[in-house]
Amino acid sequence: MAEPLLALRGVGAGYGEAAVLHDIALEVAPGEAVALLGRNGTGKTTLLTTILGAGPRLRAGTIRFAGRAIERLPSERRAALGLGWVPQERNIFRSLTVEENLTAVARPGPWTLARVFALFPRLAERRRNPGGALSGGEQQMLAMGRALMLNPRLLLLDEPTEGLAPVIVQGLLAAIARMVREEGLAAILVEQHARLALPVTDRVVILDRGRIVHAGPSAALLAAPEVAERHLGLHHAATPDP
Amino acid sequence: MSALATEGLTRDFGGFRAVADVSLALAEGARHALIGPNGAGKTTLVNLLSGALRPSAGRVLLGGAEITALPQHARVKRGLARTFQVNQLFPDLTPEGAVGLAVLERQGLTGRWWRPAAAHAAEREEARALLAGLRFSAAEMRAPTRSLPYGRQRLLEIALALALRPRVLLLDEPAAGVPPGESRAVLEAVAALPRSVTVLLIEHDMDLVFRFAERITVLAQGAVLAEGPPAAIARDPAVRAVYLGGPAHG
Amino acid sequence: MLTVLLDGLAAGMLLFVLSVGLSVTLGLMNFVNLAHGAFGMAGGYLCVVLLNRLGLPFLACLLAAALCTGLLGLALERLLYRRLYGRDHLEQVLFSIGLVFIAGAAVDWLMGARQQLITLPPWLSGRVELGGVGLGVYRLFLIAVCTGLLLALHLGLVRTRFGSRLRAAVDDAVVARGLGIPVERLFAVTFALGSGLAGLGGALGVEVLGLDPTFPLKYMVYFLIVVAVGGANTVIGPFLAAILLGLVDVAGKYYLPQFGAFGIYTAMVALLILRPQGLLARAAAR
Amino acid sequence: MRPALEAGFWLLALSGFWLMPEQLPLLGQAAIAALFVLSLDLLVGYAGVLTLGHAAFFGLGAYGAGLLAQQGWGEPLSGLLAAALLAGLLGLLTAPLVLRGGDLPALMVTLGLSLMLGEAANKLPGLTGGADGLLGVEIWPVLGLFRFDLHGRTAFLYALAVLFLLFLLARRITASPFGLALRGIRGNARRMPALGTPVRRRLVAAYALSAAYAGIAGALLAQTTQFVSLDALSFQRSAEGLLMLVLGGLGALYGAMLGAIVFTLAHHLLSEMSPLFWQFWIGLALVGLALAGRGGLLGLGAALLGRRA
Amino acid sequence: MQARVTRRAALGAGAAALIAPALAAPALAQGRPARIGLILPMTGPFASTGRQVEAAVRLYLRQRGESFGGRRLEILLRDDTGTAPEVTRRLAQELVVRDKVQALAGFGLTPLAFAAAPVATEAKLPMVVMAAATSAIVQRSPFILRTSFTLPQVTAPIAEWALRERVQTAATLVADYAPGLDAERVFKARFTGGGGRVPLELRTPLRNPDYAPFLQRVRDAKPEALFIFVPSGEGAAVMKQFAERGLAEAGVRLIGTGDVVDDDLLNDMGRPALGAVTSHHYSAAHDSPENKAYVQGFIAANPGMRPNFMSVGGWDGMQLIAEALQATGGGEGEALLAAMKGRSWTSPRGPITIDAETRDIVQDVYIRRVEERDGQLWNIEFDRLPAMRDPGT
Repeated sequence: MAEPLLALRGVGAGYGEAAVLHDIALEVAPGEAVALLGRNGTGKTTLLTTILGAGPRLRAGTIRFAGRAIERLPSERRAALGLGWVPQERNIFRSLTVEENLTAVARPGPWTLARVFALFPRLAERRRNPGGALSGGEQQMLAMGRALMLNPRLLLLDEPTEGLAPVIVQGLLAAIARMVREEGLAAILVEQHARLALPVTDRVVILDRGRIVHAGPSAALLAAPEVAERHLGLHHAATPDP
Repeated sequence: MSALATEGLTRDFGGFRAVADVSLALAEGARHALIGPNGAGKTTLVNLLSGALRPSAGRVLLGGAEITALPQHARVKRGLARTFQVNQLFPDLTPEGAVGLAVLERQGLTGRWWRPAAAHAAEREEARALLAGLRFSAAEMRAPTRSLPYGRQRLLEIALALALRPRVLLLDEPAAGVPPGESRAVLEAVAALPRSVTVLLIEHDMDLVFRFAERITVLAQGAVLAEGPPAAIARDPAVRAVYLGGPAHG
Repeated sequence: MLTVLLDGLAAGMLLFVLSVGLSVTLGLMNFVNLAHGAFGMAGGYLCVVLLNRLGLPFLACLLAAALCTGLLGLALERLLYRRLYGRDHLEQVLFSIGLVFIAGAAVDWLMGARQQLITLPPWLSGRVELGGVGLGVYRLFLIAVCTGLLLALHLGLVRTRFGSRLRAAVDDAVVARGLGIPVERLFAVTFALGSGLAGLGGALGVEVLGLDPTFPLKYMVYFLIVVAVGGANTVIGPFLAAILLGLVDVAGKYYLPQFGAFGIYTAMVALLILRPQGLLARAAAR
Repeated sequence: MRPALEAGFWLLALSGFWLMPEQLPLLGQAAIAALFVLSLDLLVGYAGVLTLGHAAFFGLGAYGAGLLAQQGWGEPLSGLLAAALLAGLLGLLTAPLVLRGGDLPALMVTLGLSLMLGEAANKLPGLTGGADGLLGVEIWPVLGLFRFDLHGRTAFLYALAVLFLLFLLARRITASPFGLALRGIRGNARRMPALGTPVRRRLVAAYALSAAYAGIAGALLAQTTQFVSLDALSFQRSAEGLLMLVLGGLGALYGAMLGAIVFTLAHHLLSEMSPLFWQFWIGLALVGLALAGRGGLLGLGAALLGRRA
Repeated sequence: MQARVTRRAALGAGAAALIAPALAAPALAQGRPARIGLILPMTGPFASTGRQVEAAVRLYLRQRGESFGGRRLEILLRDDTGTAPEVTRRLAQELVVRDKVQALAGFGLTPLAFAAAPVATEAKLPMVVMAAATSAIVQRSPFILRTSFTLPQVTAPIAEWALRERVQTAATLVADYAPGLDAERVFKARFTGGGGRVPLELRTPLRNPDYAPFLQRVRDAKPEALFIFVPSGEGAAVMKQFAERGLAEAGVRLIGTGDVVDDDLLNDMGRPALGAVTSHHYSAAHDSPENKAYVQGFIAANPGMRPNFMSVGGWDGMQLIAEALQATGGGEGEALLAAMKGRSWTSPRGPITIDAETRDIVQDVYIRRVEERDGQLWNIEFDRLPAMRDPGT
């Protein structure tokens, strides 16, 4: 394999004085989908926003993307290099219409307004509505579509299925899988639900208390539920502090 | 009689129901944990209990007496204290000064404007003793809060609440953001809380929850999903679904 | 009656053009720029110089005043303002008041302390009778120009990609940046636009508001009222506030001259107590 | 080291009486400005409440003391007391309006209230003399002994003594549990209610206290110049006070006084050297200081000392 | 450019002031420079008043030499910003105590003069008011003399002129402060006393005025004439609104004191000002050799400025001080004051006298109309009321 699309080495990050991530090493190859799992509060969102440079403070380590060091770039420059972000809270621009939400961030590339509308017909129906007036599911679709309009090389998806009805979840995951397989997009998918994430990803990384505690092929983890249970389950033997 | 109870507590933000009809009851001296996925309404619930937010419907009772309409500071005076998920400290004060302030406040002295705070020796001594009990060194007690490592600041967050000698204590993710090397002291402090204090622990860290709590309430989408002893919660299929997605394996 | 209404409208419109830039600065970058009036003053003096000394046509002077102050705003933003983003509000006050002092002294040194006057072209002076009501031509011109500007601003904000990117940045700057919107550059351009508008307002206002080196301090309170009452980061809010201010001011002077400026101040305090976040503030989302 | 510095500060201030006997009117007004900024510091620096209308209290104190003297009671100390009570009462009454919203509403409401008061004074020429100012203010000798003289000796010593006493009181108050609670509120307003502090009540008290201080400063000005004009209530005075406070450094009593003194002296010196363009140099200094951003002169001084040490 | 010159001059004066005491023989008044503390608003909203007075003072010294009665005149210029009476008072105190001046001069606005008056009394120094125009000023101290004018003095003539012109109704519009109220009171008393009627009295705020609504009310009231007093600098705004509202077409005549048609700004006011009839003590167009020389010298020294009624206050104030010094051979204090009282001379404005009793100025007041001459606007005098006193009190 050639140089990975994204490479993190020894990354530590946090907010102000608080440390959240410790010594993270992570690589994502072009066209690869990685599931990022872990219980609540273990730093999954922080890891995504650290890659993007949107909020957390990098305390240590380097981040390379598309062949260049990006850890010192402002987040809009990183986005411009090909990072597409679906934030956890969706963060739809409330005072923009659906269509404006999409066009405001658009960059040239295969993903156009027409294609996004074709992917999410519901958005086309509501194209003139303000973003603040959408239902949760519609907001999630819009957040997806908005990230695609950046024509990214790597999608950062932060719990895109959160709070959605099961039918929609299935449709959304199918769409993600299709994009990764057919468009050659890479993706990092943050999920609380391993069962949903594993089937649509190639590899899986599990975080616990800011550290990577497991990394391997998704299929293997799917086949070994006790490993998932150990890292993600509600109750397990307490690991002593290092 | 419950030390802390809610009846049908509900809070709406615009059209969004963040907390939906939550009824809780904490017995005197309880070790109770509140867990739930992101966005389940945990923080809103804490704010409703402490008085930072007013409920849209429902009641809050402290030791059997209704406190729903009381402002935050009046609830504290009745024995309800809290810590914050994100540190709410005084960056320019020393730990000794900050805890001293809390002690003075508990005794209703912060309206006094003549005798210097430093001359209130008993209160100062109490603050020092409390900090010493949390293994603060003398130097740390007198350094500006902003200069302390995060783990110490997290401890101070708890110390401020303890200085109020609460009957009920709401601990909002006490170990959040603490680097591994510093977390032990925080966990010890939580474990060492006197039995006379009723504790509601809001936490992500399952280790801590299962080690500490005698009862657990699981919140999902603003409503109570399950409540019971830890073992039952760990087995509860609905809870597992929330945490792992889909029906549990096996 | 109609005349009073029209006068109030014209005064309010002018105030709007002068202060709308400030509301963007405050709303988008959370920057308290008390020196905003200095850009209005710069525009006014530019207009006077071009008109009186070089004899350019009035409209050309207006345009030049707007363009030059816009460029001045851009330069100052890149050189100085940028360094104070995210700082304490009081430091920003210190900085921008300092700028006001410098600007006042510099203008005094270049142009002297006296009132500057311009002579309007004949087609803008005098009055017209409409249905028995006499209306000043220049006030009508002011209303027309400012209405045009309001529409342009509103459409620019609503219809253009620049506008939607700007609104996105105001809605949520962190996410906007994370999605590749260059918020800083956007702001620099917006700052320049706001300064240019203030310059235009200053040029338009020479005839009505007067012009001397104390201009920025003299009208600072009015700008602040417009922004505070109108609420930051919309166009319509400050517009309504400015019109309200203009109408209350003019009507107060016409009908109750013995109460002076009392009406305005009372209205402002009452409005702020009832709606601390401004006229059109949404219910707090967070 | 600290007590020595403090003693040095006050001795230096007092020695102005002998070192600059011809500049006493200036030094007296610097002392009054220092008291005004001290009052602002109690509110802005300690309690964290922003205001753009503090001149309302200054002016009320000035007019109160001035009117008292004009009506025939020229005893200065009781004049100060009356001014303090009057201004403090106004502070108590208006505090609930000011403490409703956030920073910007507070700024604008205080500004609006002070403008209203100024307009009221302007529109009541029968009482205040309107735009011409209050004439016929005759102040009796201080303690029945010291006449206000042309050289400004009495005025300087009187203003300095009042400043010193009120500084001591302010220091006492800021070191008290009440003062500690104010610092707590400014340091973290979210935490204070969780400690059981009735934040509003504390802030109202701080507001009234600060108002009373400003009233005394105004009364001092009225008594030492034996004249009161609308300028005492002006927006410029509020803004200039805030400027001096930020210049000196917030939340430190010496910073407040230092800012007032440095600004007053620099203003005087520059305007004497360049009566037309002194504003330029003041502006330049302010911009430079803001860009340096070290928390005012006090912070800048500490940073310089720190680098050397 | 010009500003740079005056600044350098001011710095020079300051430097001289620092060196001078070392050279002086303390016992001998003779030969020691006579210092004049000149307190004026040089910045802020009333800066143009200060600039005019200062320019005239400097012109006087340049044209008439600097030594009088064996003493060199030294000017110490101070800026009181025009808005802060306590600063004026402090500056006066300092000039007396530290700089040991022989006279105080300047004073742009009434409250500022009021605030400084006790200093003059206590220091027993002449205080020459060169600009402020409220009647009551000279009564605040027995040491105050005035070389400007009083509003009642220049207001009464226009009321009488209006009556002669058979104007029967006149509205008044004045700025809401002491000089404005003076003007309103005197105009109304004279005009109604002569059989006229004042149907509408308006007062405009001193700060941030917008004259449109007021003039609209005048138009709705339809008087035959409108009497206006506003501070110089505001005149243009009134004129423009007067024209824009079409008051002239509605049959309203604009009359007032000369403040509204300030000579320095008149040219920029343009056509709206044409035909305005005002009464005042000075016009730059006054036809006399003294004035021709004065105007010429003034414009030459201050390009871009034209001397106005404020400037002659400064010029004559210097004349008063210089003559008194000459007469007393460099005298000081009460002797100097005594020499000032009752003095008469021919000023650029015409013959004037400083009344020995009231210490106020007695001067001719002219009725003028704005006309165009050689492409410029001037206040052309067409009637004169000789030796007017302040009638206000």
